[in-house]
Amino acid sequence: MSDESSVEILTEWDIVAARQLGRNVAKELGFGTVDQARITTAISELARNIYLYAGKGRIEIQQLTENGLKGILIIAADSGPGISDIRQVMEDGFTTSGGLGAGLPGVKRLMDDFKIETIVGEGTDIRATKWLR
Amino acid sequence: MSDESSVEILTEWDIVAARQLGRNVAKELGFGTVDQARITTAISELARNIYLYAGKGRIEIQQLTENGLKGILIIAADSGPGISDIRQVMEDGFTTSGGLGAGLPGVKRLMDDFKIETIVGEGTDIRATKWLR
Amino acid sequence: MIHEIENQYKEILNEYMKKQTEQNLYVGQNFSRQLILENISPEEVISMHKGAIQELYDELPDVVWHSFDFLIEMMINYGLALQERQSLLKQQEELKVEMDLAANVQETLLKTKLPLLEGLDIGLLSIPARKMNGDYIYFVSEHDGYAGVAVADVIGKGLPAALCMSMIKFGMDSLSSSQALPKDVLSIINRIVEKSVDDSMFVSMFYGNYDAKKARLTYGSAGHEPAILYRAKDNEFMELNAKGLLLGVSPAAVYEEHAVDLEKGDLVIMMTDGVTEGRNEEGFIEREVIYELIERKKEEAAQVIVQYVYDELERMQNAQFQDDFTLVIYKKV
Amino acid sequence: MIHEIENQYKEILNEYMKKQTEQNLYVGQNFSRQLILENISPEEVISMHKGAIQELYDELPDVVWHSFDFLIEMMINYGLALQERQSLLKQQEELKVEMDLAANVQETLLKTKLPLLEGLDIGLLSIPARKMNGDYIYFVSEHDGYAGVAVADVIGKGLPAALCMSMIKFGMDSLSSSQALPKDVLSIINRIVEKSVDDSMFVSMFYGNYDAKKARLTYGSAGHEPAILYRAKDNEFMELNAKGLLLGVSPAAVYEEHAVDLEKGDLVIMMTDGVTEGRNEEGFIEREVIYELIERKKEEAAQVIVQYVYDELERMQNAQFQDDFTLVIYKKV
Ligand SMILES: [Mn+2]
Ligand SMILES: [Mn+2]
Ligand SMILES: [Mn+2]
Ligand SMILES: [Mn+2]
Repeated sequence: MSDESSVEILTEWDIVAARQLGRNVAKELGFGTVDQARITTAISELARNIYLYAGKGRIEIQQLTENGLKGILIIAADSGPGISDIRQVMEDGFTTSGGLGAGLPGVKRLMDDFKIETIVGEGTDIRATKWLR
Repeated sequence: MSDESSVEILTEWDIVAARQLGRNVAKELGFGTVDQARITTAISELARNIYLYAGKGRIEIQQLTENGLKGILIIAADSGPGISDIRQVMEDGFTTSGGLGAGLPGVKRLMDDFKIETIVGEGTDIRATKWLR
Repeated sequence: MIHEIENQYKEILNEYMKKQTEQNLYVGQNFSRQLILENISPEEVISMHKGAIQELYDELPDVVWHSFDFLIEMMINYGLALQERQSLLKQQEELKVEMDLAANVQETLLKTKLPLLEGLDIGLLSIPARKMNGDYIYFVSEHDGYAGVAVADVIGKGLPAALCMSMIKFGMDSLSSSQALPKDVLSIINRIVEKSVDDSMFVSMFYGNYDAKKARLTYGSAGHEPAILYRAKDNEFMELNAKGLLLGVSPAAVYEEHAVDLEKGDLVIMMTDGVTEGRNEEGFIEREVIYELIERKKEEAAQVIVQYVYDELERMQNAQFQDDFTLVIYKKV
Repeated sequence: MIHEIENQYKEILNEYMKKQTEQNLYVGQNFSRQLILENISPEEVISMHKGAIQELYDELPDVVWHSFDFLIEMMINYGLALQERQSLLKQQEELKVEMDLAANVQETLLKTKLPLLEGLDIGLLSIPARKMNGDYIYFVSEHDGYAGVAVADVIGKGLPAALCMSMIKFGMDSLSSSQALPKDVLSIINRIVEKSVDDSMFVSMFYGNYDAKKARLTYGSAGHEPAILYRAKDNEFMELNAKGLLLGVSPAAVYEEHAVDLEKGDLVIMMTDGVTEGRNEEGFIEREVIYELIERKKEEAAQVIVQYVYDELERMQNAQFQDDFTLVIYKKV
């Protein structure tokens, strides 16, 4: 079962809209304040990446139910330039020391599952899940 | 010019007494809340080291005035076993990962100046200063 | 500077206190990033926070201020841990520079010259999984119609492997005869490795010697991935097995030696286990998959085949090679 | 688990709220250490804090709770930075293991055998400043009454230097004559280094050849720290200079060669700049200081002198050697 909603990312204001959507869903699902803030931060990072590097894209939030567990799924999809060196962007210190924020390793840490598919010249699709414990 | 006072470290209660002495002097000198807490933490670490590794020793707190600057000097002296590998105890992660607390690198970071003299079998003398800005 | 940051903090907090919107939280969180970059520690954040709240709501009861003081004390150790992160990042950066330089030295040090032989087309590729390559190809040739090739894999990775390899290189250098027999080459290198390297390090090696006049490859193996022979005439693949212990296990190890005569279009495929032990999401990539890849390109130049096999295996594994990849193809033309 | 921690936090906080003593802060700060060890992030601390205050003082106005919510949001990025520290510490740990193994391989790889010569007492010590040694001593001897010794210093440290050294070792191995002349040895190694290593890496080397029958040391230097001769008869120290470019600078470099005849009690002191360029709090340690140290122990065995010089210099520098330290003493007995 999944319930879905999404936000197009075109301007910086859309980052805030995506955050708001994610926080609402997280709250509704019963996540506590800290987890709400973490989920929102992850969404913020992903939306910012789209805004900064792909120009436009979409953040989708889904409610998950699996084996009696509830969770939230963030999908960040764009048709931007893609990432040529995944190993590098997933490396600690690569993005943070450059001041770009938590970066993708940060998103991975904030959530429980993290998957990335990217093709250079075609775009990037990132899926991150957090389960309610 | 220097003003001095000291606490013998024999039991864990003496650690608290040394902290209190340091906090009073720091407050009196005009250090803010955060710096008071840092100075106190440094004293705490040094006193704990004495308590844990040397058995007994002394924490001395001095008020400093130098070139119009005011500061606080912590002296931690013991006649314990000394440190055989200074390089190792000053290494990041060596003490923290072992859960022993901030350790000597922590004290060095909390203060402005840090000096250590140690002779195996004779004891250790550590001096750490923080200046009021 | 600190004063300016405090003012900014107060302003951002004040906006949030007036209206608890997502927008105001977003601004706050972006600001927290800047604070981290400026090395503002968490205890300083709490202290700024307390100061700002005091200015905005000075009527709050004392318990609120005490509670913040307690938090400041709690955060001191967190601040220290963060400073440790800074110094660890710096160390990591320095080490990266050193590793790059070392990889560079290794490359120059271990470079080998492709032999030019009548009737033989050679393709090769060696790609490390990490910074330093633990696989090694070395050619021994003297323009006398013979060419030796060693394909080696050090068990273990990184620096220790790199050091071990430089030893093999100089060992091979000292042989300096392209007509040396595989079983002798393997014995000599075995004794060098056994003598010089501690017990935890082993090396697997395939050694082949090609005689251009006879179009004959004589080969031996020290516990190495078997080479593959592709017979163009029969359109068939077969393994070239030869018994022998890994180098460095025992100084008395002896090595088998076999020979095959090559015919036009035949391929000898030499490699390390990084080629055959790739995995995709479903598990190990079958040996047959590699045969199929080679067959598709068998008419092409040896270097084209080698590159094609690498590209396809890389695609199958999502560019995540777990081990160093080394592939050498001899094509009889 | 988290629940238990929350309860403990509440209790400790409650004590502090009742009475703001140093004792209660001490307990709180010790507890914060435990929190870090349990990977409790700062945002979780703020959240626990808020929860505890809410239970203790539920009558506080809403601004207080909003203020904590804002702090939680501010701390998320701090929490991430802390998690990064954890993974950096793990990486550092792994790397240390690798470095130890590499240092081990290097040691086995580069080991050299002390020559036994009539009338010559040899002492030596080589201590790296970091994990890997960038200095190198190598003896060439064949029990024929001659012994060559190379003392080398790779400009640069760590792995790249270690790799470069293994090259020198195998270069020296290939010479394999203990009667080779210093100027020839230096020329040959110079060409190897020049050919194999990139332009940023240079090596300084002293090469001495001792002829036991004549008690004569023939020596040359490739931009290396001059050796020192101590004349027992005159109780005097003098430098043994010989011109020559660093190894690896130019393939055409030529090297001077000189000779001295040793008499009973004479010392030849060969070393790297790590011995002479030590610094204490007042600046560089003067060359004369080293002469004095040697003189004090001149009657002792060569190894005793070497160890004494090291111990004294270590003491003067507070055990903080900036460079690798290598010292070899030949004593005519
Ligand atoms: Mn390997
Ligand atoms: Mn392998
Ligand atoms: Mn050096
Ligand atoms: Mn040096």
